[in-house]
Amino acid sequence: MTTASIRRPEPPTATGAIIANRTNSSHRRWNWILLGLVAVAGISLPFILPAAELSVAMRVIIYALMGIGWNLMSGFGGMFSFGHAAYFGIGAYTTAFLLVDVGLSPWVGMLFGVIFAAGAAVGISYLALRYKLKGAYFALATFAFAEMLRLFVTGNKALNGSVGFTVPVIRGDTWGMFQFSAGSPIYFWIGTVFLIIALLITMFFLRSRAGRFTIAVRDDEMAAAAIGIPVLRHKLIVAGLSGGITALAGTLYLQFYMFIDPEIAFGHAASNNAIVTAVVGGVGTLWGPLVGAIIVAPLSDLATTALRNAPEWLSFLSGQSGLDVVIYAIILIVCVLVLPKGIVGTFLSRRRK
Amino acid sequence: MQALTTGFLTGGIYSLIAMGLTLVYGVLHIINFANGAMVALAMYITYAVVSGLGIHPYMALLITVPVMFIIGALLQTTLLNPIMRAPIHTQLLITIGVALGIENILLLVFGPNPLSVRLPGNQGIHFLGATVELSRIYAFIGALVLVAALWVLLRKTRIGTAIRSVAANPEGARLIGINVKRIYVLTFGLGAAAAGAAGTFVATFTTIEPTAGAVFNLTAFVVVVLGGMGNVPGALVGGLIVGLTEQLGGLILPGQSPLLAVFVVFLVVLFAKPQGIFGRAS
Amino acid sequence: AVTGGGSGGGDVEEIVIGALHPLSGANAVDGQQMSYAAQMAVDEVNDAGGIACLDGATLKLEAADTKGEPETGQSEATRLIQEGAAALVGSFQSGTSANIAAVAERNGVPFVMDVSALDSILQQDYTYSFRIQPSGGMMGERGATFLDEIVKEAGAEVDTIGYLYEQGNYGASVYEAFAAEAAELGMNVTPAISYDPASSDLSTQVQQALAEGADVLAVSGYYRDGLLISQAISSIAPDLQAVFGVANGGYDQQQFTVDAPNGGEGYLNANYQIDVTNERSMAVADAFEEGFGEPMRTSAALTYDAVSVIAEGLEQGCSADTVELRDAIAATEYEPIVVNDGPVKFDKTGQNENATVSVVQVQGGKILTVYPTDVAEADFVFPAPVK
Amino acid sequence: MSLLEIDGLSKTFGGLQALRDVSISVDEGEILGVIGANGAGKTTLFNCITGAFPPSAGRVHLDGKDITGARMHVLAQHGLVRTFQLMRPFGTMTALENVTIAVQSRGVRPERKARDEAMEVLLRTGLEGWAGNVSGSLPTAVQKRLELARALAMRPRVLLLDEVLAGLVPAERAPVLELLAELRKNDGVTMVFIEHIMAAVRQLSDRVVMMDQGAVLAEGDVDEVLADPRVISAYLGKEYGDAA
Amino acid sequence: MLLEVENIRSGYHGLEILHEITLHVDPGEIVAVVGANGAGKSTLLKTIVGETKQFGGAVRYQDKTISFGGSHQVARQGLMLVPEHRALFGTLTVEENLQMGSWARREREGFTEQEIMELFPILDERRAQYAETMSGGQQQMLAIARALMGAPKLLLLDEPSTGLSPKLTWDVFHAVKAIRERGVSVLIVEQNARQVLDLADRAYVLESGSVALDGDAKELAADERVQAAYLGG
Ligand SMILES: Nc1ncnc2c1ncn2[C@@H]1O[C@H](COP(=O)(O)OP(=O)(O)OP(=O)(O)O)[C@@H](O)[C@H]1O
Ligand SMILES: Nc1ncnc2c1ncn2[C@@H]1O[C@H](COP(=O)(O)OP(=O)(O)OP(=O)(O)O)[C@@H](O)[C@H]1O
Ligand SMILES: [Mg+2]
Ligand SMILES: [Mg+2]
Repeated sequence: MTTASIRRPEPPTATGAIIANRTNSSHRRWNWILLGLVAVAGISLPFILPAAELSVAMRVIIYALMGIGWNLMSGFGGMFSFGHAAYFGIGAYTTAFLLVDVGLSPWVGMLFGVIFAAGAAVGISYLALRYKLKGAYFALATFAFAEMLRLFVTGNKALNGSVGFTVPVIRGDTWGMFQFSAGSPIYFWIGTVFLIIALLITMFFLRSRAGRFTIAVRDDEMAAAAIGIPVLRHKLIVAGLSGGITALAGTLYLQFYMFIDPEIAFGHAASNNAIVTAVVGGVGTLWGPLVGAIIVAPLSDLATTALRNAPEWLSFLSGQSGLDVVIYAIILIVCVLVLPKGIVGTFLSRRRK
Repeated sequence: MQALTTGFLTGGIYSLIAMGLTLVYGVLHIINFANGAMVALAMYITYAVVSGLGIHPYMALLITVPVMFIIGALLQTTLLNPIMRAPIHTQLLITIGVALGIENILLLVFGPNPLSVRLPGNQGIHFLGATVELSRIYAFIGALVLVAALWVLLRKTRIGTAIRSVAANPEGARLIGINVKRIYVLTFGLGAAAAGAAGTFVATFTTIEPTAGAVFNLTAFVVVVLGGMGNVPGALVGGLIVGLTEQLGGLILPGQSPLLAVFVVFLVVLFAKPQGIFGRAS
Repeated sequence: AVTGGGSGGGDVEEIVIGALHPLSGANAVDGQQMSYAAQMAVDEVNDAGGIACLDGATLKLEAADTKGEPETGQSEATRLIQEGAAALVGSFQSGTSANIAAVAERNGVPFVMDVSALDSILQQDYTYSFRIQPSGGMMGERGATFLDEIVKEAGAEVDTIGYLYEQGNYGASVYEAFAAEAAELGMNVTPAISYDPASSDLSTQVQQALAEGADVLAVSGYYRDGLLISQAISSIAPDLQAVFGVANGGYDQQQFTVDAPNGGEGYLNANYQIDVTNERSMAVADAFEEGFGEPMRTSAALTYDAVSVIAEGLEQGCSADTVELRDAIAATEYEPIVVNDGPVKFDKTGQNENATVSVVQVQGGKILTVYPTDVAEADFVFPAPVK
Repeated sequence: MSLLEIDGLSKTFGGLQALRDVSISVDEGEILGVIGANGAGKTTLFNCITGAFPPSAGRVHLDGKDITGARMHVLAQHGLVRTFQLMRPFGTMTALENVTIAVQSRGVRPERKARDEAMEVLLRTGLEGWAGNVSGSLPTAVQKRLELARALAMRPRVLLLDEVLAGLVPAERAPVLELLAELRKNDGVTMVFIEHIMAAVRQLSDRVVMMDQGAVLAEGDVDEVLADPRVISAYLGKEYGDAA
Repeated sequence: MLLEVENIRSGYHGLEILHEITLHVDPGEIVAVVGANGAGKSTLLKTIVGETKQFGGAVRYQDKTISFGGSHQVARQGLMLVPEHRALFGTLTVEENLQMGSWARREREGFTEQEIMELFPILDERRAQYAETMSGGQQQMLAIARALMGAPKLLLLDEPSTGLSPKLTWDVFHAVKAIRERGVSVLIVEQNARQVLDLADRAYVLESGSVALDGDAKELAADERVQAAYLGG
């Protein structure tokens, strides 16, 4: 018989609480530093990048906004949305309709777009939650709403049916109409501002009481309700925020590409992009969607360019249409297989050790 | 009448395509976005076999089904087994990647021209005041046979019970000696084989393009949810509902896409019975 | 605005033309043909000594894949312009073209559309966009006129036309123009049924369209749905004088005669076509088939024309400066290889005002131009009941 | 007038009748033990009282107010708080955050104040050493106590405890029992607790309700109920009777 | 020796929970493991069957080494774990659950279905019922019965009495005795130290991932340190 004494279970670190607080505040400091970096990059990038790459940089911003939006609802809110195209589309279409048919400035349109999208997100989520849809069922319900919107807009004459909207071209830069000459860095700067706003919203939300409550709800709904947290309300708040931010991406898309149609706006490719961005970067992390966007958005261009300028021994590959998409798909799959928690997610969990 | 008959037969086709999807979801809890692409792949295999060997299209089933089974099994082994514990969106992303990959590899190999497979002796016949093509009736019968086969497999055989055990509780299955990963591989293989059978049947009356399967993706999702995810006979009924709704919806809402009616029905059912028509409340 | 090409002087050695087509995705069949045709046109100019008035400057084609997506079209267009393209051609899908047109406009680079039917692209007061093919509206209108003429010449009688069109903007615009013109000509278009081109069975719609005892069934759609319709028709075996495609994307494809029941025998289609009576056209088509391995589609012929128009503009304006090139193209007259009412000539919106359609018919497994008579290679058969 | 009044409560799941016409009343400051075989409907009773799902029939009154079917979070705000049989921590948060959230949901601001109060609750439940650990990977016993701590942070008037002792070794049970006794004494908290551990039931409860197949089979003084032959045959087993 | 655990170390996500544990089970023995919550009892059982990763040491069953990920293979060798949360096939019927239990049976001798039904008569009555609709106690019976269908040589039970009514607890302990009488060895983890020490031949006391005490079960039950920590109250 061994003779060790009998002890009660002891915590591994008696000073756990203090450590928790310290990491928390060091996290916060890092967030501000990174945000500053984003701002600096946003201002300076147009001076560094060749003009042709600016449209890729724009795509990074648009993807990042969609990813941040999706991540709020699905990563922090725990509601897996497979239909974020709905909010992206509402943002773009509201702006386009108000601009082309009513003559309102896109800034105003953007405001309405954000409001409508937030409203739609709240409404759709309310219906889906009211009827207790969960997991894959919730996902497919949101998917169905996005599809319905797409079909509705496609069949709707007042919204130009399948033709969509083209933003009237104005020569020169006009802040009022949110239009600048092609290749103007101002687009990118505005995008950067949107991005920073979205990141700030996420940061402050996560730090706020409402944000904490939302995370509690995500971790365990029933337990959250048991300590007096109104579950539905917090889910709807985060869904609304998510929809609004995604709508920003819609407006930005419209003003930059100057064209929108039902397939682009409400097609499942838009939903997929939001998910891909967040998953590659790290679901449920503040910086995941941005990092994901930086990887994913240029990926298909990189694949295409790589093939266009293929080295001699691979030149038989160039000009094979579809190959670039295959490469894109392979990179995507490898990314997810190697880092199932996403880039930021993996980084954080490594550091935690 | 025509709408009813067509709706019924189209519904059969939808359930044929949704069968693999529902099986994979039921056991692996993966939303397989690549199901449509796998159907397209099977269509191309059918084409290659029929035009290469000159055999009857339905004989191609002897090749598409096992080949698709192997492809599915390989996909599961290499891509999905490593991330079975990951959250649902991570798995979804893999299947999106697979879908893109398959469709574009088909484009690379077969080129963009639409191809077709002719069913000898295919003709329209009159049936209850409507006209239908034989190939669609065969496809419908194919759907019935497939449902029956899968049902017998899952309900009446030992391996089928093992598959359902894994669906119910993988850990428990492992602890009593079932090789869970192998069951996953088997199931995804079966799902792909079902997509293979669907591809061959559908190939006889539609044009074969890389995206030919993806057009069914939306409807297949709806069918699966209506029938209750993971419920094989449910997929048949779900398919029929969608087929009929689509045809009748086209009559009721001309000018709007008939799919709109389908989605309306979809949401109504989803809200009324969140687990699908046959879903058991758990 | 960024200017492409060189400085506009005569010292240019290589002039870049950007070609934007869907080389992958659902319409890659056409896209790949079109890209090849563009290269052919460029090679021809270069082989003939380049642009003479620019000291034999050669053309260089930069082909890009739009994937059929407007935003890819846009970013690729931007890239091509940034890389110095003096002009753009493209792009097949109307949505993508609309997007490229906006880019071209904002950058002040001429954009010549080969295929893209959407009327509204040129209704934005753009000055840098041009279109070779007839717009959807023009095709619908001509379709009705030609059908009426064929019926009259054949001495047949057509009262009721059932109409099936895909629900997208292309189908709808063609149908509307057709119906308006048909009404003027005293034909009843009823009922008109729109359908989702992604459907997997269209027998219900076909049956509906025939419900009022149509004499002729008119169809505006793409290849896949067109084929489904032909299959439904053959299984229903209605009592029709003819099936008449209006700007139909399927009924003039060689593949259709392989895929359709009974080889699609007798199907008519009013669409833009290669001019088979023109020797130069046929030489180009033959060369194409030899080089590419497939018969040349009209979409590719239109690309060939679009690139040639740009070459012509370079020659006429004697400048690779984009603004001057735009003016030169606007003033150009060019003899196309597609059926046209005279030379290609752009009106002030940029539309080729002489664009027109011709009617083809499947006869003995071949697709033959049958109307108007001056460009026809065979006589039309009417009535032409299909089985 | 009793504080919590349960009147004719019934609940069916599909064909299964999980509660049949259950009537119980609990006085202010009382501790009521609920025992019963597995599947007797004890947890379901809690679920129906706290609004996890609506009862099929019957009423629940708290302090004379009808709270039947009221939502769980509203009830929690009114001081009707429960714990869960299977622990439900907010798994991505630390123990301290778990409790802080509960304090905050009572409206305590600013965060610093809420955290200080949460820390006090952790001290009281002996969890101070675990404060900084992520709750999802805490040992079962610690999670169990955290469950209790979170409920206490709500400053409940009525506390519904679902097997808080299950899974604790005897040495660990004592401090929890002490804590509960003290809660009643100092804070006047009314408690209803489900428990399979008879020693604890004897020690803590003023009164016991025995449930069987959804219905109340016996009710009354602890010793009386535990000696009831029906209770012995349906729940305790004859070995227990022999041993006792 | 049927099972030999030698200096095993294991845990989760790189965090070591078990520190160099050594124990063994001989044929025909009931061995108990008691310990406070979080001591690592469940981790120990999971590590033995290969559900949880070993960081070091070795587990040998019938002289063959068991490694991580091998749980379905060890089950085929007759080493079966009934986990803490039972892991039943909720959407399958009782009968199907039992049928699946014999998946890994092979040629081994063991309980027949009939004998199992005699042991747990309630299961015979509920053959067609879905497992998930059974009450907690019935589920525990089913989980043990399912494992017995696989004709195990060594059965690992993780807290079979947690959450069970006193009556059902007795029933389960009776069943364990009956199982041993058929020559099956049992390694049982329990909170219910009094009863399990009564039942077992030998026992180990686990603390914070290490073996603090071990020896004859009756002697341990008499040890005052054990009494204070596990038998009091
Ligand atoms: N959500 C539900 N859906 C269907 N049946 C349920 C549900 N919740 C509980 N039941 C059933 O109701 C009955 C009572 O369950 P309950 O959880 O209340 O038992 P309990 O007395 O708490 O048992 P235990 O002591 O094992 O925790 C059981 O038969 C259970 O299967
Ligand atoms: N899946 C897991 N991931 C991370 N840590 C875990 C996991 N499972 C258990 N642990 C941790 O390992 C330690 C030992 O847990 P284990 O479940 O083995 O204890 P136990 O002795 O069985 O306790 P109990 O009596 O509560 O069942 C605990 O600190 C627990 O938090
Ligand atoms: Mg309970
Ligand atoms: Mg344990």
